[in-house]
Amino acid sequence: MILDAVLLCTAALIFVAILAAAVGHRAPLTAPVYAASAAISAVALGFGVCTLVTGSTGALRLPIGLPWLGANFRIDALAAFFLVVVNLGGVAASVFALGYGRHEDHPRRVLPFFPAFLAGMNLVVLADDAFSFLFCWEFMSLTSWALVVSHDREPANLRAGYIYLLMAGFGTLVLLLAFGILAGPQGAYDFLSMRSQHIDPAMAALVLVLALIGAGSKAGIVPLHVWLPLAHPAAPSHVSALMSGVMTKVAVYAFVRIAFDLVGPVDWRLSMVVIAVGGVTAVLGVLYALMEHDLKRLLAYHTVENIGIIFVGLGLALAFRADGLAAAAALAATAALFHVFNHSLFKSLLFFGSGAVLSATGERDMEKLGGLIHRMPKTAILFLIGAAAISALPPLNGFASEWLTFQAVFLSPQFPQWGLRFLSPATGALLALAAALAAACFVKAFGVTFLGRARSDAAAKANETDGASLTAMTLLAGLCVVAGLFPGLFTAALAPVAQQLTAAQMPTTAPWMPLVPTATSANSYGGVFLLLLLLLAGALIALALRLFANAATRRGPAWDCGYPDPSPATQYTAESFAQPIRRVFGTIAFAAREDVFMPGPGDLSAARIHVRLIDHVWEGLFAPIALAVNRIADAMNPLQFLTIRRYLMLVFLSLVILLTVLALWL
Amino acid sequence: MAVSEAILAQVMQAALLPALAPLLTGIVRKIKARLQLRRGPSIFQPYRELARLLRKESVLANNASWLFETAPLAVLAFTWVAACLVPVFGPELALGSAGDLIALTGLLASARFVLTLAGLDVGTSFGGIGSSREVMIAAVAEPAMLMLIFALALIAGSTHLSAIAAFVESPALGLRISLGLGFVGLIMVAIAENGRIPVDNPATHLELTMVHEAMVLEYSGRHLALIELASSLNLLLYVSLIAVVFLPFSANLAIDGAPPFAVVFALYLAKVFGLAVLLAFFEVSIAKMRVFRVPQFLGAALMLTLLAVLLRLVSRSL
Amino acid sequence: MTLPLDPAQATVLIPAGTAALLLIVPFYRLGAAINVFAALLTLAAALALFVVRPATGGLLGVDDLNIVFVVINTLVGFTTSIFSAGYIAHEIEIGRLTTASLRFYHAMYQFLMAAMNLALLTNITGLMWVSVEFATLTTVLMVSLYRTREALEAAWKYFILGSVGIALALFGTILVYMAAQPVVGEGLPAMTWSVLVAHAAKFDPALLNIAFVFLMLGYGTKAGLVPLHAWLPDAHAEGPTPISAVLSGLLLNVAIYAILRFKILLAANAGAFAPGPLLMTMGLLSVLFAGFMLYRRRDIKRFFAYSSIEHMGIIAFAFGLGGPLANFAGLLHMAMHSLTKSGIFFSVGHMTRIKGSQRIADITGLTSSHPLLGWIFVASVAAIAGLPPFGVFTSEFLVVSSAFAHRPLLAVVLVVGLLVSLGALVLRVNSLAFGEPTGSVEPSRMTHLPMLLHLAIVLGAGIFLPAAIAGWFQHVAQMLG
Amino acid sequence: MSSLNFDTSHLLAGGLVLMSFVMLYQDRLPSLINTFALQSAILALAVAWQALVQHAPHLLVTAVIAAALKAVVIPLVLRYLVRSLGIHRTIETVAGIGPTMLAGMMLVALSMGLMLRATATSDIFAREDIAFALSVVLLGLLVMVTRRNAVGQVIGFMSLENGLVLAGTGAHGMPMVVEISVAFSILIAFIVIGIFLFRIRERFDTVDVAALDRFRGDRQ
Repeated sequence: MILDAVLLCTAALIFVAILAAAVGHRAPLTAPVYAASAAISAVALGFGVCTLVTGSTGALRLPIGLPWLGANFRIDALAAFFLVVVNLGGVAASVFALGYGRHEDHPRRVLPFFPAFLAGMNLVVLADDAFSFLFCWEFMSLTSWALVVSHDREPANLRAGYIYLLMAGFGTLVLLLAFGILAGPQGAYDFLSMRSQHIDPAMAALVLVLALIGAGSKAGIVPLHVWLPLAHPAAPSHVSALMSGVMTKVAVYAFVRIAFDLVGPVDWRLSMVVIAVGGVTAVLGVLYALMEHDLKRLLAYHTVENIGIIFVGLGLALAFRADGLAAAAALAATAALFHVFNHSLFKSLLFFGSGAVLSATGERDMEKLGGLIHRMPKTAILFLIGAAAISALPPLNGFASEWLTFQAVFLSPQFPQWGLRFLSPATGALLALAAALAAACFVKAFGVTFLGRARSDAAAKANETDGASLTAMTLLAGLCVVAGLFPGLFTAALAPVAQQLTAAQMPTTAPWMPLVPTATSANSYGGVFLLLLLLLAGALIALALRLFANAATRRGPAWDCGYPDPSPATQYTAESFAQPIRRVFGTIAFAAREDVFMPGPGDLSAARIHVRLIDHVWEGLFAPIALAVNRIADAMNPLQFLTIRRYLMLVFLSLVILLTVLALWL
Repeated sequence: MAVSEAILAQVMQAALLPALAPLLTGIVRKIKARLQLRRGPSIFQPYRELARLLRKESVLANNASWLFETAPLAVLAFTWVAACLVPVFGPELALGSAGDLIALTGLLASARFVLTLAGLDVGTSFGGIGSSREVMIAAVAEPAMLMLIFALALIAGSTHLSAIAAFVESPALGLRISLGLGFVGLIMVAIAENGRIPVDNPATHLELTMVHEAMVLEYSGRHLALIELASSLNLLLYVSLIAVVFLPFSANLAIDGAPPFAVVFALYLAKVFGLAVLLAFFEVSIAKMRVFRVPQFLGAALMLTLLAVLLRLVSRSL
Repeated sequence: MTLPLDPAQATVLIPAGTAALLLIVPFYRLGAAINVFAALLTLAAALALFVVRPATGGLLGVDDLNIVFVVINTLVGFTTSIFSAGYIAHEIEIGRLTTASLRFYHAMYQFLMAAMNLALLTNITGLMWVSVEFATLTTVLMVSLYRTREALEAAWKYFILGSVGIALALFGTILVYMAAQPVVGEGLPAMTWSVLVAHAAKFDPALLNIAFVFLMLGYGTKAGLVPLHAWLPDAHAEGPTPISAVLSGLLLNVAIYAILRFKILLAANAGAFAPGPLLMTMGLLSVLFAGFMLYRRRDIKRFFAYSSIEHMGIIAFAFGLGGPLANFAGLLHMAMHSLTKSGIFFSVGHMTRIKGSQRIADITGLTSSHPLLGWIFVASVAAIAGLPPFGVFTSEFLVVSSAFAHRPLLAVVLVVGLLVSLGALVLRVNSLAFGEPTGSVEPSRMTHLPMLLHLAIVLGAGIFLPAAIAGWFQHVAQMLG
Repeated sequence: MSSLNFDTSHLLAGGLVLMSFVMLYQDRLPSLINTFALQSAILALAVAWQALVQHAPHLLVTAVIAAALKAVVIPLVLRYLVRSLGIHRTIETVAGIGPTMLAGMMLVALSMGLMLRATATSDIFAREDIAFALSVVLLGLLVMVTRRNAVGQVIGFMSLENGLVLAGTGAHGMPMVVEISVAFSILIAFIVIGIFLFRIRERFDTVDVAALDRFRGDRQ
């Protein structure tokens, strides 16, 4: 019943897409299309929520796709949860685009693909057989690719789209191999029979690795993340929000579906791989982000970090499950999924903010921004909430989910295996490092963009963004706060999912009561308590000031140790803000080198500093592949230009060889 | 302990810590002065300074935003709430369930987040220096702190300060090498987080060396007062954290059941004083290090705490 | 119902008769019209095969294998005739062709149709060989239509290699006869599919093996499998675009179809060796080779010709892999590829005539300058690259997944090949369809209907595959073993 | 009787193979053309003999075609071409005559070894004929790939086709041999016309990379 309704919603989305493509050239459809997408996504969101609450499941087999297989769709707790994530992002993005989309100069390149993209993500979550799954998966990639290359006049975007589509194809083929193993020689492609059949551990391990690679390449785990910071910023900002905040989560869904649902029990050693990959991804992702000064690319890189955190949680869940520690597994899984939800909230929020800045100033480069807190106060405060949330600061939601992840890490002494015992705390340290660096990263992002003095006329003349965009951002910011104050509400909603994945669930408390990781643990975290305390403290302090302090305030020039300089150029830039961290971590991570040119005495030329970073992943992995392909292509090319006699020689030789083989073989 | 007493303890602590914080600063300064063969100001000098600042009018830069104005209040609030989570007077606290050590670290991180933003707000070069160096130091300090928490959690089986305090007071605790390592690590982190020598010098305004002071350079009047109070409260917080976790002697003088409150309080003051002396000795006997050697300093702390964790794991699994 | 001649015969005779007629029609417009009309009639006759399936036996025989390909053949023949009408008119305008050569062209077109339909429909191995040979001759003539040095060069290369291939195929055919003759006796029965398949089990396996080697190389040359592919790219690049569409879309299919026919014989004979490894080797060779060759192509038609080689490789690999799934996938891939690739050649024809150049570098930003054409092109390339929601995705999905279940290593090689060619395709689409438009931006006056039709069918097949067609394919897949 | 039949067909088929070897040996065009004419004549005889033995009168048509077209007409035309197009008389061979002959020997051995074992079951005539035919086909191919000269290659192809006709007639009661040989004759006619039409002088593999730069449009 609900399933049919959701499928109808996706059908409606596709219809909207077709409509936009068909009549787009006659009328400007921006408002209708986005309004329709928002409405439909809202409906689907509602259905997802009530499925999650009622815990009802449904399956459906449409007579399309492969005749003997059909298109199977199924909605269960897991699917419902991701349905919520997808459609929440869909609603927000559509509402935001109601305002933002008006700045689009080629709406016809965006409008048809946006609803189709939404539909694709919905269908991936619902698909219940390998064929429909990959079909929708690749459809999702294709539509998002079209959105990435929507501003096709910039060659950079085309390059981004190129790399993106290649990586997407790679991921799909890898997943295809995984499903090939799961389906077995008889080609039992529907998930039901995949669950029922038991493949031997070695094959299961292979499937898990393939799933990690295939889904991870779309989620952006290091070292398969290279496309992500290129493609996400290239798209229009509301699409960037969807790709970064939602599509990566669909990839996480793919991994969860295969690793927890389809392969069955997996060896604990593999979970170590997942955990390690997650930890490394988290730290490298945030380091990349810190080195960026393009706002949207910074956000995209930062997605990599959060994906790392999520994968650490999932890996821990796998490990606990493999060792039969159900409660701990439930905690880890809930933490990961809760972080999935949270990240989809604040990452979309932040991309919306960057979009608002982009449409107000036409700038993505932070070095040309600054002082926007005065010009765009509302956007600033909303962006600040998002930044604080993503930096895992209490009492916001980012902290809640990271707190849960840490609690899961603290349960690692229960592991019987040495490897896991040592790996988990180390990963915990990596997560802490990532969290601290994330805070640094967003101090930089917010501070350089919104604080200080304007670094360009565009920034100085920026105007507050439109109402629709603000509405969308306010919605997400509000949710960030609510999820931070009442995490119990959401962990309770995630209980059925955890039940489905790990056959256990976190202890559920009343939403306003503190969060308790496991039934046996004495630990607790009550976001709302903290907020009340903070408000109380703030009120008391304010009162004290009112009573005892001199309230007079005078405005004057900045003191700056007595040497104030009017030029905005003397402010700290994004580069220089990251310089200490670059000095500390960059030398290892990026072989960072600073060449300083200091003019000699009496020389009036300007001093220069040139910073060089090397992306080891690109240089070490992808550049060689590209080089190899080109080499081989060059080496083969002459075969196009042989003489007819030589071609005949080929035919003749193959004939003789085959006959000889036969003669010897007979 | 009954709930009522827990609430009482909580309120007392909430009121006492901010009141005592400037005193600790004063004491440390005094001892340092004496060790440097100066007479030094009275130990109540910090109170006078706060009063003076509160009396003065506050000067804001022309382009300072609302964030710059509200930051001091937020910083103090975050620090204060964090301080309330440390059970200085016996393990039971009414607000204990609101947050654990991780929450405490998070609250302090929030305070730092706001302060570093404030440093960037006016758009002066000094604020930038301060903020960027501060986040760099924090980036190394926080993992160390978390590893420490992890070690404690492994020993006490909980990340909860009340539980940890209760456990370390209980006779069940034998001598633990991990605890020793954690102790050193926590001290190093505390030094870094409070901007003490050798990481930072709270008493200097020399451009190249200052970190914390550079961030708050633009503040004056009541705003500066709040920030000063917050930083001294931060110092007291760490000191009492060390006192609670690593100097658990209150249990021994339990006459019948729970020790009388006065005794506990006196004992607490004694611990704090002792640690203040220790800190003063340390600060006068060591020179400030270059900013880019700080990561190595804190890296050592991280290594110590990580080692503590691993040893803990070993000893548990043996 | 009693027709004067049953649909099968009609499918062959209508184009044959039209060819004769067209030779004497002087006006090229009328010729084009007749061409389209005849193609439509043929299509109707082919569709009639669904309704009245004539009894197998005699010279022609209709079964599940060829019925689908006859329909596709006539369909693409029809759409191509529409496309070629507009295309040729333009060639006349710019004076690349004379009316005399056009008369010849149209006649040859119908003659080619007749030959291919006969090759698909005939029940006699010898007759199939004859028709394939005539198809070769006609296409040679059409490739050399422009009389440019390149065209002659390409035609000659095609001619020589094709003739050798034909010769080898004939030798194989004779060997099959010799294998059959002791069992089913002398004369026509020993050359009749229905009889051969029935008695294949008792044939001399050794002879069958040698025969298959010759047939594989002979018809494989026509199918453009590496290393027998040499003629294919140039023939595609230098001939008129409609002929490129027919070559890629239909003639390659006919060649593969011939190989399949004989593979069925081998499958039915227990003693004969499994042709799988041979097919798979040549298939993978083709995929990898074509994939890498794509990167250095500068001529857009040659580019897509290499992509055809790649897809022939995929098809050969699928059939070599065997098993119901892979065979099904192979058949589906044949159908999808011929529709998609001919559609792509239509759009390429539009571009080349708009921009007046076949060089990829001269064509950019189509989606900006010609949105409809550009997006059709993008969609078609997405389809040929095996991306959903198009039918090629279905077949590639089945091929790769079933391959990985049986032969993981080969599947990995195949995946690498697919990725390599995907890279090349996307690279070219980027430069062709996006970016700043250059060159002439005059709207294309030719109709977009054929492309849209093909795209629609491929899309439909990707989303919903009619049970009847699937049933036939599955039945054939069983026969292919 | 049967032994006579067998010996004769054996003799003729062997003659064809011999002629192929002679072709491999030739290094001048006119003599190559003559050899081909001779081979075609022998083929005509062999086909006629088969017609007699198999009581298949329609094979005579094939024999006549072979005799008329390939033994007489085409050689004349080729001579005319060589003269009118002023084609060099000497043939460039890729490898020397010796190695080529050696390769030919191997090919013959291969085809014999293959066929005689493969066709162990079928009747004796077919075995002989098919084995010889295969060697003729392979030798024809060998001529094609070892001669750099267009006419030489064409002749190689035609002798290959002779082998095919031999195989076709050797296969007892094979239908459509006539049709096939007619179709093939058309093909050959095309090739010969092609040489004339396409003005192919010395060789049709002058395709060198430099030339491609000019007109293949695929290198610049």
